Amino acid sequence: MPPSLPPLYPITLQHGLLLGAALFSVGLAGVLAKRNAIVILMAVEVMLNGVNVTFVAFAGYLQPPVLTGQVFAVFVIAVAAAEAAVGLAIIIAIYRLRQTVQVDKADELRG
Amino acid sequence: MVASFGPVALAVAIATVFGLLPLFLSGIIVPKKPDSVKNATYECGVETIGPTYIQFRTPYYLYALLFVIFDVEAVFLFPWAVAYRQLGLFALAEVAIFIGLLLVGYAYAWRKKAFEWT
Amino acid sequence: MSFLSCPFPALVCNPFGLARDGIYGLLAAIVPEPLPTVALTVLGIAMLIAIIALTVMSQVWVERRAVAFLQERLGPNRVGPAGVLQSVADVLKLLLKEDLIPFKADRATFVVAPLVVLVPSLSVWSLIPWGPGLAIADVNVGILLVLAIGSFTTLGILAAGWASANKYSLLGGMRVAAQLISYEVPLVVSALVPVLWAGTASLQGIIESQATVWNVFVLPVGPIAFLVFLIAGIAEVNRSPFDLPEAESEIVAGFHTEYSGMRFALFFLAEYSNSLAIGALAAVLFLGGWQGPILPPYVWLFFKAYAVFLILVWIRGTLPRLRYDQLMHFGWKVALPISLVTLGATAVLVSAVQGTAA
Amino acid sequence: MVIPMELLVAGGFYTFAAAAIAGAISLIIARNVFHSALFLTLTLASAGGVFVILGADFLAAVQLLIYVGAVMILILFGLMLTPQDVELPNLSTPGQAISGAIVAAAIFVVSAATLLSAQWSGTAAEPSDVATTEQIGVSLFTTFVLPFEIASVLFLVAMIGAIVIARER
Repeated sequence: MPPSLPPLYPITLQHGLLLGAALFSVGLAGVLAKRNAIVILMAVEVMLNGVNVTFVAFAGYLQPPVLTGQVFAVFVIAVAAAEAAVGLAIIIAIYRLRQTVQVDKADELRG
Repeated sequence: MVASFGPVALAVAIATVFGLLPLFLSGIIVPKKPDSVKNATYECGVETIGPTYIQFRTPYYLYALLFVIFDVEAVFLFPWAVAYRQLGLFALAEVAIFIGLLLVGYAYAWRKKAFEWT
Repeated sequence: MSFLSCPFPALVCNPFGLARDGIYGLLAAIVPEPLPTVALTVLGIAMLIAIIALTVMSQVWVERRAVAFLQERLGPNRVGPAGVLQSVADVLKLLLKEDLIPFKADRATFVVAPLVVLVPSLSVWSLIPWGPGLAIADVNVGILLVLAIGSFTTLGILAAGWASANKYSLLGGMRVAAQLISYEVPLVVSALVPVLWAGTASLQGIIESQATVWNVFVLPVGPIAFLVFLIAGIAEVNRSPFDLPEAESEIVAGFHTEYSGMRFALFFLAEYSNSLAIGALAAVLFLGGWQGPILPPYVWLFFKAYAVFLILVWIRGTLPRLRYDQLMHFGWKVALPISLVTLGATAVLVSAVQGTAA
Repeated sequence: MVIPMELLVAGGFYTFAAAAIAGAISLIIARNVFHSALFLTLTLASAGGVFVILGADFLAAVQLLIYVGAVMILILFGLMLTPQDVELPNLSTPGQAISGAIVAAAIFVVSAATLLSAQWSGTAAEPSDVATTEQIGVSLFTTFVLPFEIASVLFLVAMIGAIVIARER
């Protein structure tokens, strides 16, 4: 069956999944195109949000309703918080050594 | 869901309008006479010395880091608190382990003087 | 429900509910759903915001007079009888004052930041229940959403400090942010105590769970949780003795040094609205919300919220400002452990008193 | 004319979805790192709005509380601690930026085509509309006990690790 856009409303599962895919792709573009490590971290957060939207969409439309997707999303958010904490700590440590957070200048990790 | 959350979104929209309205109103009536002295950065009347965006010290980051971890922990406790009566003492033990592990990190942060402002 | 004990005619006890039903009936006859509901919600929110704005003007006057009384000064007493019109004069003055944006400032962020602080401080009021079935929004994760909306304030303040391109503003913004996050954990954890006791996160549910005993009187955990909540709440709204971020003796006026005119007024409005909201939240979580004898429910809630605000004023007039290291020390090493222990004790208490599944 | 409830729901969804994507794209385009962070806030908050429409009330509040209230603060603090690069242009070389955009666009096209052409059996026409907090609590402490406890170990490791890495020696 050829792909066809869902009708404008009501909001269906496909709408949620499309949004998730779009956020994931935009975040990916950010990860690939930026060189400031903190902005790359932000773009990763956008990607994780795309994944979360997908999880939540599946949880919302599943019949009979199961909330596993939402529980997963809670874990994703929690792990993302821990990831941001450690990631920024590493970035700050690199900055202290190199006075820069541009990834293409900080690729030599020999102290 | 939308029926109960919708009013909150409406409130955000109306509060934004309420904030913009006086700005717009005063934008019409207030005098606009900018000059280089008046619109200079105010630091006790002395011109700014050096770059404004100074580097902050690491203790600020350590507070933010500990806050994020404890905030996530508190958020995990909300579903537990709501469902506690269904879950019973087994869940209390699970939460005790959960918080206990975090308290190990808390004790470590305390010992490493992450809470000290020096 | 104690609402039923209101001995006056329904017009006094529940005017907002009656007006709502009346207007809804009128609109529903003319236009189809969901238009009447939407129109009514918009009307309710606009009225609520107007009431809050007027209350803030009264708060400013009350605070200045009360602190002056505590410190044996006169306070504002020139504009109107006993200075009651002082706030009106202040608003007019701010409305007419030139709105400066420093040349070095980041214009877009500078302009947006006051709104990021103001909008959440007004929006949280849509979740506060004023009586049985009388809230703009009754959300089943109410308390969580209130705290979530409140957390935008930190961002707005940090953005204001950064956009001003002023070292004092930046430092003030960072100090506020560090202070707010340090006290947010005790605040959230002590707010969990009523949630655990009620078994729901809905604000109405929490109020209804206090029909017989207010949470603050649930011994031994109630008073401790209330005290931690109140202290963390004072720190969250940057009031003395936790007003380090704008300690004029140290860093000029903190994050809003560069703000003038109406933009400054928005920060000011947000600060007082937040102070009252902390009072309303304390009332909902610990002081029985809108419940009380004889008087109508909305009067009770307003009275309790204002009473808590007066306690904040009293504290401000009495205590000296803390040092920054003392402030952080207290938040992390005292308030946080106490709130966690209180929560654990509450869980045991709930099992013992109300019984659990296993 | 009758305005059905679904139209309001759809309007909300499209508003939040457009805001989320616009924020994400602006995050990449913005020259100033601080502006990027503010655009990220817009994306995260709008995603919270989408969660509400998709029937995840608890998760929407968590999204605002943890992402906007905590992770964003952490990121801004990170920016304040690395001030030299705030105003520097941080887009990669044109070649790398364009190829990155092409890769991302290709991934979007492929995944969109897949999810649009797939037959999603066993799904409802409308998102569920029930309170989720209690159910999440029950499944978190029965089915997902092990991940829950492992999460606390992860937090412990993250906390200790980040303190060790970030502390000035």
